Amino acid sequence: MKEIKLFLGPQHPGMHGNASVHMYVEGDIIKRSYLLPGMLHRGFEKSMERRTWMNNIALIPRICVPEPDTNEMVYAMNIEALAKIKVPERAHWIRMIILELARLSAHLMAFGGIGGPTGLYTAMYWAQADRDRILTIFEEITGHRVYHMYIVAGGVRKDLPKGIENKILDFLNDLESRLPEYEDLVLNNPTVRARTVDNILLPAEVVWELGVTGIGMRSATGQEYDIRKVAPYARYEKVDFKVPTATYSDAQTRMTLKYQEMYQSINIIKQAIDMMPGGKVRAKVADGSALRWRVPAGQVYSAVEASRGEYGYYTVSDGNTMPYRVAVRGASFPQGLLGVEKYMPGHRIDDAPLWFDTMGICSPEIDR
Amino acid sequence: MITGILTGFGILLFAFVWQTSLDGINRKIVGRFQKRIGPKWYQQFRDIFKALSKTGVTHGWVFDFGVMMALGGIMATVMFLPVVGYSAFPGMDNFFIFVYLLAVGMLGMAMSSVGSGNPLAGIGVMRALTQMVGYEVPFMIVILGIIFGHNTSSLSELAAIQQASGIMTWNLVKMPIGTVVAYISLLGMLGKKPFETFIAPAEIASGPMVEYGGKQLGMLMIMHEFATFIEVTLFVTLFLGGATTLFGFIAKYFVVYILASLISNALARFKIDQVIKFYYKVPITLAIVQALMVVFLGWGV
Amino acid sequence: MDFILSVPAIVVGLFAAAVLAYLLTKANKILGALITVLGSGAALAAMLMLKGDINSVQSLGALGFKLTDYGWFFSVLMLLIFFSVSFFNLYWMKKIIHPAAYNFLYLVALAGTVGAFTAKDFIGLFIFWETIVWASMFIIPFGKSRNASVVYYAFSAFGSLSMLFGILYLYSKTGSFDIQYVLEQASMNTTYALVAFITIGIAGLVKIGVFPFHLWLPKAHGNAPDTFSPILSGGLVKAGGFAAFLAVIVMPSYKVFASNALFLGRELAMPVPNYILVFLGAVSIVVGTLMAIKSEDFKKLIAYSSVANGGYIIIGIAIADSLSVGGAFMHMFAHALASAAAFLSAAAVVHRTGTTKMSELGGLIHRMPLTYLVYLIAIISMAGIPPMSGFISKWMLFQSMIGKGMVFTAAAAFFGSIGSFLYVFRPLSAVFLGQLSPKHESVKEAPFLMQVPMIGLSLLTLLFGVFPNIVLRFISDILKTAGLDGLTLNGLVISGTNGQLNPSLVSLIFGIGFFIALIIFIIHPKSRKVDLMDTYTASEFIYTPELLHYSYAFYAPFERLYENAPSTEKWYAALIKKIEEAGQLVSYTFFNNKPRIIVFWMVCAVIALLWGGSL
Amino acid sequence: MNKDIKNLVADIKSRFELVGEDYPKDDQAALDFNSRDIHSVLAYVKSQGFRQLSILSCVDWIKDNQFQLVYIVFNWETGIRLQVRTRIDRSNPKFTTVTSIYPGAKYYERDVHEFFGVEFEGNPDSYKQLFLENWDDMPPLRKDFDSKAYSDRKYPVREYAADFSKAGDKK
Amino acid sequence: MDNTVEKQENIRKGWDGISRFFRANSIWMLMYCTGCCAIELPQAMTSRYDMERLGMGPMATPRQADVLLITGYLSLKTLRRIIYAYEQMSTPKYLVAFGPCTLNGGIYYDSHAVINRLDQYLPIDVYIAGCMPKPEAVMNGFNDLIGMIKRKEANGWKKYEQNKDWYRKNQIQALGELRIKDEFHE
Repeated sequence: MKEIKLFLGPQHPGMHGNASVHMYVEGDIIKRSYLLPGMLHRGFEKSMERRTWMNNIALIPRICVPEPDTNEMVYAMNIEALAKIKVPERAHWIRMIILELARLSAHLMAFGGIGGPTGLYTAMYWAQADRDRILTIFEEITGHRVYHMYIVAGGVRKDLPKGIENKILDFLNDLESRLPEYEDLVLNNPTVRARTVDNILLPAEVVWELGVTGIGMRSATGQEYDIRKVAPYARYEKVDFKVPTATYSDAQTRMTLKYQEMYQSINIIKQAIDMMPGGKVRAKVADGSALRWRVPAGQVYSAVEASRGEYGYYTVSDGNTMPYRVAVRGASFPQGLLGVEKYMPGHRIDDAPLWFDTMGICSPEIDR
Repeated sequence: MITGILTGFGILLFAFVWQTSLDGINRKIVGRFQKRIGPKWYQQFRDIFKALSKTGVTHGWVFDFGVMMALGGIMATVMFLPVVGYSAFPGMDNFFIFVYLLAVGMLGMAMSSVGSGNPLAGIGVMRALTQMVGYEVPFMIVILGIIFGHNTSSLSELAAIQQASGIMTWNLVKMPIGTVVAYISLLGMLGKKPFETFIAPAEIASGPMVEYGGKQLGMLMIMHEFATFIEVTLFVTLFLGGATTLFGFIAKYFVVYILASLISNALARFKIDQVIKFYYKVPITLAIVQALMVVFLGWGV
Repeated sequence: MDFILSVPAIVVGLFAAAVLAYLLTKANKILGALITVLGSGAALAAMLMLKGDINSVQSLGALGFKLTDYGWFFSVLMLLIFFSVSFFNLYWMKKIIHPAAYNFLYLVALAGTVGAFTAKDFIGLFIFWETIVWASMFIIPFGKSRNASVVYYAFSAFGSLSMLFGILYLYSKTGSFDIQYVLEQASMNTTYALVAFITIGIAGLVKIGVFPFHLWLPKAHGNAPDTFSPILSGGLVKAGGFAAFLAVIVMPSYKVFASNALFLGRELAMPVPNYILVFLGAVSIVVGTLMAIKSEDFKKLIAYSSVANGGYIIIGIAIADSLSVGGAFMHMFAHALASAAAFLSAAAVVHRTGTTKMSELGGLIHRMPLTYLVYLIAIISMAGIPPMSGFISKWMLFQSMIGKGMVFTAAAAFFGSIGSFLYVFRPLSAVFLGQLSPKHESVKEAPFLMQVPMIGLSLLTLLFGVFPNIVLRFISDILKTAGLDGLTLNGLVISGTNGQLNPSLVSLIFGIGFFIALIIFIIHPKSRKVDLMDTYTASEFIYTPELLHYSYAFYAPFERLYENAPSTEKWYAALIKKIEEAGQLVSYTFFNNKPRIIVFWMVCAVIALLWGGSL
Repeated sequence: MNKDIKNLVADIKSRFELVGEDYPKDDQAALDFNSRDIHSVLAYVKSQGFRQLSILSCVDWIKDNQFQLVYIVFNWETGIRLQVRTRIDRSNPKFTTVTSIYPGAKYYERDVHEFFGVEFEGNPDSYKQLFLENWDDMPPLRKDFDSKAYSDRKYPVREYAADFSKAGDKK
Repeated sequence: MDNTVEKQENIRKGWDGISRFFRANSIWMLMYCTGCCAIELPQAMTSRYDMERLGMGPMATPRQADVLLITGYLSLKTLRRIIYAYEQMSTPKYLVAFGPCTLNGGIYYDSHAVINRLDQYLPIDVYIAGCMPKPEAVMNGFNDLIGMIKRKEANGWKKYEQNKDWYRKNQIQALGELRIKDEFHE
């Protein structure tokens, strides 16, 4: 038979997360492929309907593992929109710091993650080591390294601990001085360039067809299509930052944008720490016990710019103590499912993990 | 004859102990490179013996037979190697024996892994063989120059010729282009990045090794240590003048191997056709230039 | 000298056996096939007994026979191959369209080969040469394709005509047909020598399938009846080596053309005409290797590998020192055994499964382990890996190439040698290893009588790999009578220009290594036997074995690198098209039937005659 | 409220029959349409710059015996988000695919089909299972599906011998 | 006859002792991120904790791996594949379960897609607590595993062999069929 069937995942070193790409290969060219998701399906949307508004705060970060704070943010934004709560000013700035730190950690992970598919494991080790320091900062702020449950409806759970600003700044300065090393190790590495330049293209038409967002979209269209700019939340309109863009999207471009965004995140956090006002950090959502909150009826969708693109929740409340329905838009849903089916064929099996990696696909947010 | 075979056993034992320890040290050095502490220096021994002690699976007789052929072929090759002046069969350490006897081991491993029925193993073997076409031809052309220049293909004689007057008679100095080419080929032989295509865990989940576990894996690990020993020793003997003392040998070997490993850890992996293109552009041209220089101009003889 | 045991008797006997086989096959197919076995076996036995009569001269009517030592060597090799393959005829009687004609032609071809190798004069040589060509030309269409036969004949006719031209030209100048005498005379005169060299050389090149005449090989070998492919590849192709040997060594062209040409201040290692041969050999190594890597058909792949190996033989003969010619002889011997064995195992696979498409096969090792082992030994020899005989010949050739400092030729040879790992491994992997297709679930091992020759050839390959000096001693004698130095053989050791080889020692050490590995294997815990489908699939589930069998476009990344390279196939296709057009023009003018081939060679002959006249 | 949004809604109102409207956020409008209008509405808003379908979701209004399909589209130029909503019958949930307008809807439709049982005619693969495997019950996100009961029925739970908070874990 | 069996048994025992020493200090884990707890594994592997000090490292395929890490909740789809992977592993093999989800379902106790008790389906040698376990906890768990291997207590795989029917019954009860055969898996 001409075709053979190969699997990329679920148990495969080239697969981040737990999903399976079924590839029909002829020679070494992928002829057909599709993603078999659902290995991480936990029925979040159902479980959330069974928990109170407050209980859900513990549940939602677990939807997306590398960058859980975006979940908390959109969930809080939805409740705030439904209940018409005004969030204290300081909380906005703290949220921004947290979100950008989370973006940094996710970008570091993804940027170092290129080490998996290309075999440059050193990048992976270095990046993970730096990411570890962000997690330590998170631990100090929120009490947990990965799942923070920190951004809650009405603000943030508690104020920043004293002196954390300096620690964050120290880390940022340190990271900023180290980033050029990453550039030398990864972006300017001739062997990495041999794999990534002019490889795994993502033209603008495909972006629009699939509905790809995030770095994929910005790298192809050349526009600042970033929710932080287009529909700002928190206080992104008040800080000064650039959105790196490009008009030719190959694997190298997307990696470069990721790298440049790290600088921007550092920039944003520094400004935020600088400009952050004092005051309260949490507004009351409703009276009485938090477990018996009732959120006014309504249907609202909120989205934030996660490291991989538009991350949104659609929340329906019928005025009860529990959400009536929550739908999650994973940022990598379009490229992960339709993209793999339509645009992975034609690539070589050597490039399949790289395709999966540089398209920014994260299986837990697809599966929910 | 019997003494020869016993010497061969001695070389085998030395090769195993030294290369396996060095692999452990190498893992430690790589760990430092990656900002870690790394394992103990004898970790590689533990891994090998652990693998041997496990109950693996077998996919039929060729799966086992190939492994034995691989290890047997490689051990036979090691027994021919001249190390620090010791040679099991003086005069018989012909360069071509190493190239082709090494191939027995490779063939055995390829056969066994494809015998597992896993397509990834097939792809891995395909890549390994394709890569072999890439690195072997420039390497052989350089060796042609050396053999032609010194008029002998015996490794111990080649080493002796180079030891004549210190570092200046090393082929490293006399044929620098060839040395560079051979070192690039050595990276390919050792399967170091960027020429790691046939292992490529992220792409084909470790290629030929995909189905091995238990004693078969342990034996292949031993085989890998021996193969590394042969390849690095060949380089040391052919270009760095071999060694007259154990310490000299170990020092040269260490430098060659650790340098390869460090290069490997700062680079990503090529795709297989990029490997071929790479080898057939620069190294093969340089190799031919070097060989022509030796053959027609008499430089470096 | 007893006529019963002599060369003419063998030839006549074989012709008689051919007629007998024809008649008997009409009555009983198996009986007829048995005659081919017995006839070739008897001839082999007779020829082996004739070893003491080397250099005897006999005549049969007008035809003279002289049993030279190289003639004996080639005859024995041929007879061995024919005898081995004839066992397969027993099983192929049902599959071949005209079994009677097949058996008849089979023995006629054998008689032709023996005759050609032992002919005393050129007329005999040419007649027998043509006998081979015609006999095999009629056999080839019994397989898959008539077209293959046409291609084969076209190329062969070119070679034959070239040889005929040479013979007649030399006759007109020397007045004799006697091979020895004519070549001696020719070697006195550079012009005669050049004509002899070119004409007989071309005949040899065509026969051995060296670039640019390699095209017929895969066509004919791939499409011939499965039993005849090993004959073509293992046997008849080597006749080209014989012709090349005549042209280069017997008439010592390397002495005749010896010049003091300089290149980059260094004296050339050999005369220019020999360089051309070496160049053609090197090109055919590369082309054959690349094409073999690309082949999707089991038999075509082995056929292309024959092209590459033909390149080694030609290079060996053309370098013309004792080590290289000895290597070429050894290579002919080793490759004949190995390629015949490989084709026989292909035939066994066809016998059981009915296909040679590699992508449709797979996992046959679990059903045909012996065929697998035979193929394994054959490819180890073809790839030149110890302890098989192919290693010895390649070692000798490399020694000689490096000794002469032939950088580019050696590069091609190295490429071919490493490339051979690629193409020989592919059938191993695609046909024998991997997943067993469900449709071949009930396949059985080849029948016993097929196993006999396969095992025989494998054992010989192994034997001459471990103790090559048995053959090399005889080859050394051939070299000495041909005026070259003998090989340096001490006991079990072969000495080259820059090194020594003790194949027995290598084999012994390999055996010891294997034994140690076996011990390591045995003392450790026993493995669990699992099914072939119980394999790593990234923990996903799959149930179709074919989808897990990697065989199609095996070297896809490598093939892509030269898919747009210039190809001789395309050149010939264009040429044929042009000839067809010209032929149509001619046929419109002169004939009513299709004469494209004849016209082409007529044109060639005319050109050649004009050219010859001006010499 | 955003001025652009007002103009847009007025424009849409002039073209299509609007069943209901809501403005949950400054830059967001939720518009209800009859199910027959959805395709033309989506095609129209796409031509107005809403080039991205962020998500297609479904809400199970079990009391009304209706499914509500929600198409959330986004305009990257203006930052305006629309919820285009419609209700379909719950007892025979069928709708037509919008993949011709938003190709990216293909897998969202499969998702909705899998979790709610809404069939999308014209989407060739919509009937295939995607996230679940060997699912043997009603589509799980319907309101009448009790996941706890399903879980208890199917997966054994750990029984604790004692009240672990007081007695501690007995070894 | 009996004598040789006894001899073999003795050899096997002696061999066992030696091999346990190696096994304890060379644990290869299967690269299988079954759930969210896997996100802390890279941290445990990198500079701060450096798992390789314990001789642990990731391995590509189940055949080579010694330990299967169940990093968190298991959806049915994953459980099916985990069982397949576990059965493909070479013995002795160990199983380390992360987080409360493997213990009692954890936060997903009421989910329709996530199993509640992993020990019903596979034998577990070590549980590591925490949602998700911090790298310290992970390292500690591995240290425990090493201790257990040394003390001959990590016998989950033997338990699995002995009680295969019971495990099989539970697996089939949850999964319907052990190996899925549908249009995606031809």
